[in-house]
Amino acid sequence: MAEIAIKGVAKRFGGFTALHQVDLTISDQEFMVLLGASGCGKTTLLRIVAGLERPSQGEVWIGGRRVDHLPPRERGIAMVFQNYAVFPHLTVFENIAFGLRMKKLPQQEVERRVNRTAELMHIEQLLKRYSGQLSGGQRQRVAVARALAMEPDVILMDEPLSNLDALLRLEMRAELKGVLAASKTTTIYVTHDQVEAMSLADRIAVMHQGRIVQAASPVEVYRNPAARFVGSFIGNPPMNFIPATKAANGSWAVAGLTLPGPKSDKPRIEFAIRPEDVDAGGEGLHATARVIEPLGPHTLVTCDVEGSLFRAILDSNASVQVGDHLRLAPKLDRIRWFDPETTNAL
Amino acid sequence: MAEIAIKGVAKRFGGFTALHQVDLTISDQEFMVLLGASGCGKTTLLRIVAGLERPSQGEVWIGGRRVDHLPPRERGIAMVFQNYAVFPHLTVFENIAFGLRMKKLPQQEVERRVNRTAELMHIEQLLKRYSGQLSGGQRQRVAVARALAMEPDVILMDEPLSNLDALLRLEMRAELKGVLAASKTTTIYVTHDQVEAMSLADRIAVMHQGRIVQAASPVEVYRNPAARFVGSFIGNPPMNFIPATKAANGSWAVAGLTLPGPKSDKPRIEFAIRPEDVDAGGEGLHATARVIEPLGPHTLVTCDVEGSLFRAILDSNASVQVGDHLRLAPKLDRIRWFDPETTNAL
Amino acid sequence: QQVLFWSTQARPVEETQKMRDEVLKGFEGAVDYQVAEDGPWLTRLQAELQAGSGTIGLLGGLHGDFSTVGASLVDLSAVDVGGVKVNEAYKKLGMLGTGEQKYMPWMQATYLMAANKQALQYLPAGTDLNTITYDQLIEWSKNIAEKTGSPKFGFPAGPKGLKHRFFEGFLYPSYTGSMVTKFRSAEAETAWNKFKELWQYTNPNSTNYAFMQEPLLSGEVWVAFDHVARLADAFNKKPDEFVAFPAPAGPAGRGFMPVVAGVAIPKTSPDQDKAKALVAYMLKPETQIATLKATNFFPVVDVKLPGDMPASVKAFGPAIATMTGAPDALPALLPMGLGDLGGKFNQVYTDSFERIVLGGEDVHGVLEQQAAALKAIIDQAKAPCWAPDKPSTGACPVD
Amino acid sequence: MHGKALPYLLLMPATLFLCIFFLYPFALVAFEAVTRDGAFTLDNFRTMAGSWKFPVTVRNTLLLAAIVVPIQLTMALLMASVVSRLETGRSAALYVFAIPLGISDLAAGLIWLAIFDQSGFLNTLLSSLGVIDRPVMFLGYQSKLTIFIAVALAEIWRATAIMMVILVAGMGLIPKEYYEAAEVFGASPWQRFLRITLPLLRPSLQTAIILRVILAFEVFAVVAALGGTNLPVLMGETYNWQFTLQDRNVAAASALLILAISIGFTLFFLRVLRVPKEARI
Amino acid sequence: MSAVTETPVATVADARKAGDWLLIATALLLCVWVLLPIYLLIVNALSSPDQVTAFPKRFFPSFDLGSLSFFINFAGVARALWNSVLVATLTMILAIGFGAPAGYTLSRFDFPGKGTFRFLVLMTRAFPLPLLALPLAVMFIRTGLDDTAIGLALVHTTLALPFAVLITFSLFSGIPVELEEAAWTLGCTRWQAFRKVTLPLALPGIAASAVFAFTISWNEVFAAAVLTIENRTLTAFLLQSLGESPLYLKFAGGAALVVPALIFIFAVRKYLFAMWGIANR
Ligand SMILES: Nc1ncnc2c1ncn2[C@@H]1O[C@H](COP(=O)(O)OP(=O)(O)OP(=O)(O)O)[C@@H](O)[C@H]1O
Ligand SMILES: Nc1ncnc2c1ncn2[C@@H]1O[C@H](COP(=O)(O)OP(=O)(O)OP(=O)(O)O)[C@@H](O)[C@H]1O
Ligand SMILES: [Mg+2]
Ligand SMILES: [Mg+2]
Repeated sequence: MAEIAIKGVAKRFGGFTALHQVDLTISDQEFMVLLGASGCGKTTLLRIVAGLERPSQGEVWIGGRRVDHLPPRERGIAMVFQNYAVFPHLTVFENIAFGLRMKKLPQQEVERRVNRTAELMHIEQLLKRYSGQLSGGQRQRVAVARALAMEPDVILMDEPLSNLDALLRLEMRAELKGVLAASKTTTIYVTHDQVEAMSLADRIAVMHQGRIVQAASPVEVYRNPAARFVGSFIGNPPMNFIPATKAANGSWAVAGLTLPGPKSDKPRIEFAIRPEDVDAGGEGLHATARVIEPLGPHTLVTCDVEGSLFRAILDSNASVQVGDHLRLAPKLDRIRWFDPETTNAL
Repeated sequence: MAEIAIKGVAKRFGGFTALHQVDLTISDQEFMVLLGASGCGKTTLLRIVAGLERPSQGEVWIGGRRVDHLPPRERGIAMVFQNYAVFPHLTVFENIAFGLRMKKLPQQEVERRVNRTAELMHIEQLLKRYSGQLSGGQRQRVAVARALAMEPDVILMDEPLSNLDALLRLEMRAELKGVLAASKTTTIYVTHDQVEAMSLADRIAVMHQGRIVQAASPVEVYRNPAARFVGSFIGNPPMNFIPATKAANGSWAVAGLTLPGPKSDKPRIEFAIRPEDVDAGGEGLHATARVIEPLGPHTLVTCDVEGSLFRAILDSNASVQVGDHLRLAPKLDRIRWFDPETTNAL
Repeated sequence: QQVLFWSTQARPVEETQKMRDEVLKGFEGAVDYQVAEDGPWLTRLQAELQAGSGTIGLLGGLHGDFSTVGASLVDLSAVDVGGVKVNEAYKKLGMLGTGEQKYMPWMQATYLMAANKQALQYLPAGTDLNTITYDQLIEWSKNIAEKTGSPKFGFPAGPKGLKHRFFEGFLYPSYTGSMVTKFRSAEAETAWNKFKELWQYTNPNSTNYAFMQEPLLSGEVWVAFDHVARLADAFNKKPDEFVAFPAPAGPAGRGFMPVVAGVAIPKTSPDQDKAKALVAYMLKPETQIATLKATNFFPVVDVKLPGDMPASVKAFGPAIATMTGAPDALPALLPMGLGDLGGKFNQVYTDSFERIVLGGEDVHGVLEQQAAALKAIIDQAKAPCWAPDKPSTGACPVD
Repeated sequence: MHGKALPYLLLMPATLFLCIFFLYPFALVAFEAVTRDGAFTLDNFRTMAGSWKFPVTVRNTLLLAAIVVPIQLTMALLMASVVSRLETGRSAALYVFAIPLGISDLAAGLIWLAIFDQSGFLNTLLSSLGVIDRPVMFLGYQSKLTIFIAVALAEIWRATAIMMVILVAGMGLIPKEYYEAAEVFGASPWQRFLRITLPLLRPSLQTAIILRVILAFEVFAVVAALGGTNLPVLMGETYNWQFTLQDRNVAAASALLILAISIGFTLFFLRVLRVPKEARI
Repeated sequence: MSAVTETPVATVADARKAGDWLLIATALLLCVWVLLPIYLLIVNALSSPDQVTAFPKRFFPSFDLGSLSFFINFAGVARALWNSVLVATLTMILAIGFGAPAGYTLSRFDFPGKGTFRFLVLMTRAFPLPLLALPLAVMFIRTGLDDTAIGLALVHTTLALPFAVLITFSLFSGIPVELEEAAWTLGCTRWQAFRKVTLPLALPGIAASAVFAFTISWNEVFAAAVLTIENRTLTAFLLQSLGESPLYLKFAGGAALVVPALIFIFAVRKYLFAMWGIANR
């Protein structure tokens, strides 16, 4: 049982507030991914959970115990640091074995676990090297292996795969998911890779400027962003936003189209759609193609819609030229609406 | 004029050979992306170009001058380090200004450049902080800003955006491309993000175990991998490979299909296709769906084709269930063939 | 151009200061009086001699300090002392066994006993301080130790203490009538055993004492033996509390040894004439009296001491007179003709002390071994005997 | 880059300096050690070793070093840890701990003499506490043990600061992240000290220990002040040979012995505390 | 919140507090250990001669300035003080100037002869200086360096140089090469990179070796006594004659020497911490 509850946690560094009142509960064995812009407070939050930083206020509970004042080693956690923190004076083997030795496991068990996790991370041939003799990605994998070998109740990973190539990353991701599920570990995982987030997460918590804006399942976050920020942040390229003006009650004018929408008193709200949720041709938004980027199977077309930037992912077959005038038809069930003032979904 | 020529460069660390005979020419103002698995030697190659490491053999030329024996500062380069190397005793401002002060630029010019690059990297509000007070992504941006502010002839970037969130990354990427093009800088850029590679690169050099396997335009590398490794490494998910047996001269049997292919004496070669280059339905490879992963607009279906793993990216509309039997029709013009022994393209 | 007076004497800061302010002020040319410990003193001198040029104008030191560098000293026999009569015995010592006046006697001192008046009540019956013997001293110390509960005899056995002179010039002559020849005689063994006996009633802190005036003042020690200059402070500070008296007598007599300090001019002296003038100045009666006041070293020339002397001088004068004039007086001379082996000669006595008294080794055995060392030194130096040993032809024998 | 020449160029000033001001005079002295009256001989060493004090001297010196240095190391580490952990008053504490640096061995000997002397502060304190009724002689020749303890205390007091400052500077350079990682992986403060601080501090430890050990073989002034001749040490004997006995040859031999012992220990610590090249930060 | 969960939180908070108290208590204890003897020295220095040798003693000074003023009024004290400061400062500059490049070289380069150099440097410190004084003095007299501040500083530098080399070596070893490399790619020469990046980070170490150099020179007596006559340093001036002086003067002299050194350490103490908290990230 290692449920994590973060209750009203805030963190100030001098005058700067890195976290405002964060509340988040991660159920036992859940895989929670933290997403957010650079500098939004992800690492800070992890460090607070780990006990490396004291919250300025609020409480942290792990497995039903209040742990605010416990030192990290008594919290039953392991952590992968954003900058690895691989011990320079120890070999890879000893780095991975570090936590196990602290637990005073028998040598045999230590070796077994080290070998297993090293294999998992594809660093079994590096066990005798020192950190100075490793490449960035190799160092990162050592950091991950070190945390996995602990088989902790809770594992905190801060961008653990950021320095790996796509292929390895894909593999590691699958392995991680498998291992963590098998060992019933509760996980908080920071990543900036949305594919990774989507494919790993049970839930995604989106952070913005020290606040958690939405915490929900990947599909929910993707499809139903709770706030404009979530939509703009998640999805690559992100959601498109176009101002909409009231046409009638529950009906809004958007870039030459009139679309059914929420009932609201406001004269102007925001229309939002994901780039892949438009089709070229037919009844659609009036757009002028500005930049065409082939992305393999698809083509990313950046257009100008009523003076705002609008990105559409079109099938590569649709041969679009820069300067072309396009009609981009939104899929109706994928349209979202936001309040421009509160920036919340309507 | 800052053409970079790497001629027969090799690097050994004790008994370990990190680079074997690398030859690569990067034309003036070209944006070259280095791609390769973790530990394949990318950083080592950059460090040799920068002059931080001496090649065990071979020559490095920059702008028509042989520079092997020149110290880094006489090579007209700037570099972004994989783990940032932001000076801990200087503020962000002074970090960015560091190189400019070395050049003895007037204070006004220093401020102008620092402010400009800081803005570009969205760190203008952090100028007074020390590196210890920055988040990982912020530190990384300082490292990039520091190199950009130098306006060097050649810039070497080692995974400069790896710790940034997708949105910022997208933005930075665009800004980088713009700035570097405007300043006519020759760039070598290491990344593990293929989208980044594709969208930034004039040419991509794919490295594998200390060798350059292919150096060509992004589309070429994607569409026409010169070796099996390139196909398997590039593309996310990567290319699929299925053994093909000779059916007739120039015609090969692949998982129940007979396809036209190269003329070869070999009895068995390899059929390869990218996941997005198959369509569900019709005349196709016999496959059984094993894992279904929704990826927003598309669905990644991992199947079993004749006992090998096969990934297909299908339209989300095609509603596939685990265990379904599928026919996956390859787009004929996208099929590639590899020699299983040399692993080179046929 | 002032004359640099490089000296091992009058090192305690107050004395140094007095030397400068009171003794040397009167010299026509300026004098820079600098003191140094023996190590730096000698090192500096040797360096100047080796380099062949120097800044030291005049050297001040004990007899022993000069013995190493005798060859590099200017002959002072021609110095015009202006009719002052200098002690002839000391002048002879100053020739260091050569025909030249290597150093000129400058001042003299000796060792005395001092006692806190509180100690007098424990004096064994029938003991006169002026004729005290070693046995009486032992008994007295024993009395004090037993009555007060702590040993209160003091002896400067610290690293900077002058203990070797006590054995050479006091203990040995008093018991054996000899310093060298009877080094391992039965009488010598008796002497050491007596001393061991005395040591039982000696303040154990003695091995840390360089000079006795402080333990006397602090009351740690009630009865002490030391160099007069190193007792003076006690008398000057508390004139009414202490008495001074002669060194004790043994079966062979009342052995005592003078200490002679001299001045010499190294061959590298930058201005020898001026230095010689300073030598003459040092021997002037007024200077000698000023020196006595400053350092508690007595004149080496015939002078009449005025009445305004410090308490220490007033106390020491009669005691010294009593000692030297005693019927059983047995003066011992400073070692002569040893050259640079003087240090090793002293070490023989100190080592014997440390081994026998501190280390508790067998007296006979130690003396056998040390005698061999002593013989080696004497033989190497080919030094003939000096008082109280009878003159010898060739190296002084160690029986 | 000046390539291979650069390191030599950088070492040039120090090397030249040491050659002129150390190596040249040293060679002259060393020559004296192995000659007598111009002829090569080992007599000087024999004379030195033959002196009855010699075994005691060597024993005392080694024993003193063996007891003082480990205690100092421990205390220096303790001080450095305290200093690096303190949040308020850190610089005041550092200053206080560093104070003995400014105190010469002569002065340190004096200070401790004032404490241990028969009329010293320790006796006053003990008697006012009623532990003793008359002053105890701590430094008498019979109480070699208390002399030894007093000398050891004085040495510890005086020379711990040297190690402490080196270690403090070294600790300041250990990145915090390693402590955090160790903490997360279950290391208690003590284990962090053992497994992170100590190994990462190795270069500084090496320096501190070597310098301290070398200096420990040269103790003299403090010993002389507190123990007189009751605790003869090598350096004191060297002095004795040189200045009291005026035998420069034997003194030189004795100095060479100190050098040899120091070199032996130095090599030992260089080996034991070596940081493999690849394991450096 | 239930009482059940409240308790452990409280105990842990207590434990932490206890840890803090332990830290503070340790710090205080160590401070007392260092300061008490100095305090006693000051008590003695400020007491009248009688009180210095009295038993039982008082633990508070009587503020009798007699002994101290004896020194202060010594002719030439001011000049000797100036000489001391001059020599110590020169020593500091020379030791760091020669030592730091050597320390840097040892930490950054691998080259043949490295071991030999390190060894030579250590040897310097392991050989008793008093024996070297004679050849040095001869050399100085011949070259005219005799009795000059710079001459003495040169000798003191031989004493301080090993410290400077070894301390800077261990400190430079703790600074990641990568930071320097970054500086090179930003247009620095090796020297500039050293000055702008490594040096500021190594400042505590440099400060440490500067303190050593200073105090070594400040407290050195023997060479000072042999090599200076007109230009005596305070130490030679005072300590030379302290050996046979009465205790109360010894203490006063000791205090007169200690105080300037304390002021110096106080002045540089902040450099010992210069980069703390910034460098350790
Ligand atoms: N000092 C060294 N000693 C031994 N091997 C080394 C050393 N430095 C690097 N290597 C090895 O050389 C290979 C190439 O390293 P390099 O840092 O160039 O990899 P990379 O391509 O940058 O990898 P990554 O993407 O993980 O950063 C790696 O396998 C690494 O382990
Ligand atoms: N010691 C500090 N002093 C002041 N500000 C700090 C300090 N540490 C972090 N911050 C600020 O707090 C904010 C949150 O930092 P944090 O490291 O949690 O970001 P992050 O979400 O992990 O970002 P990234 O993805 O770039 O690593 C940042 O804006 C950072 O600048
Ligand atoms: Mg972070
Ligand atoms: Mg790399």
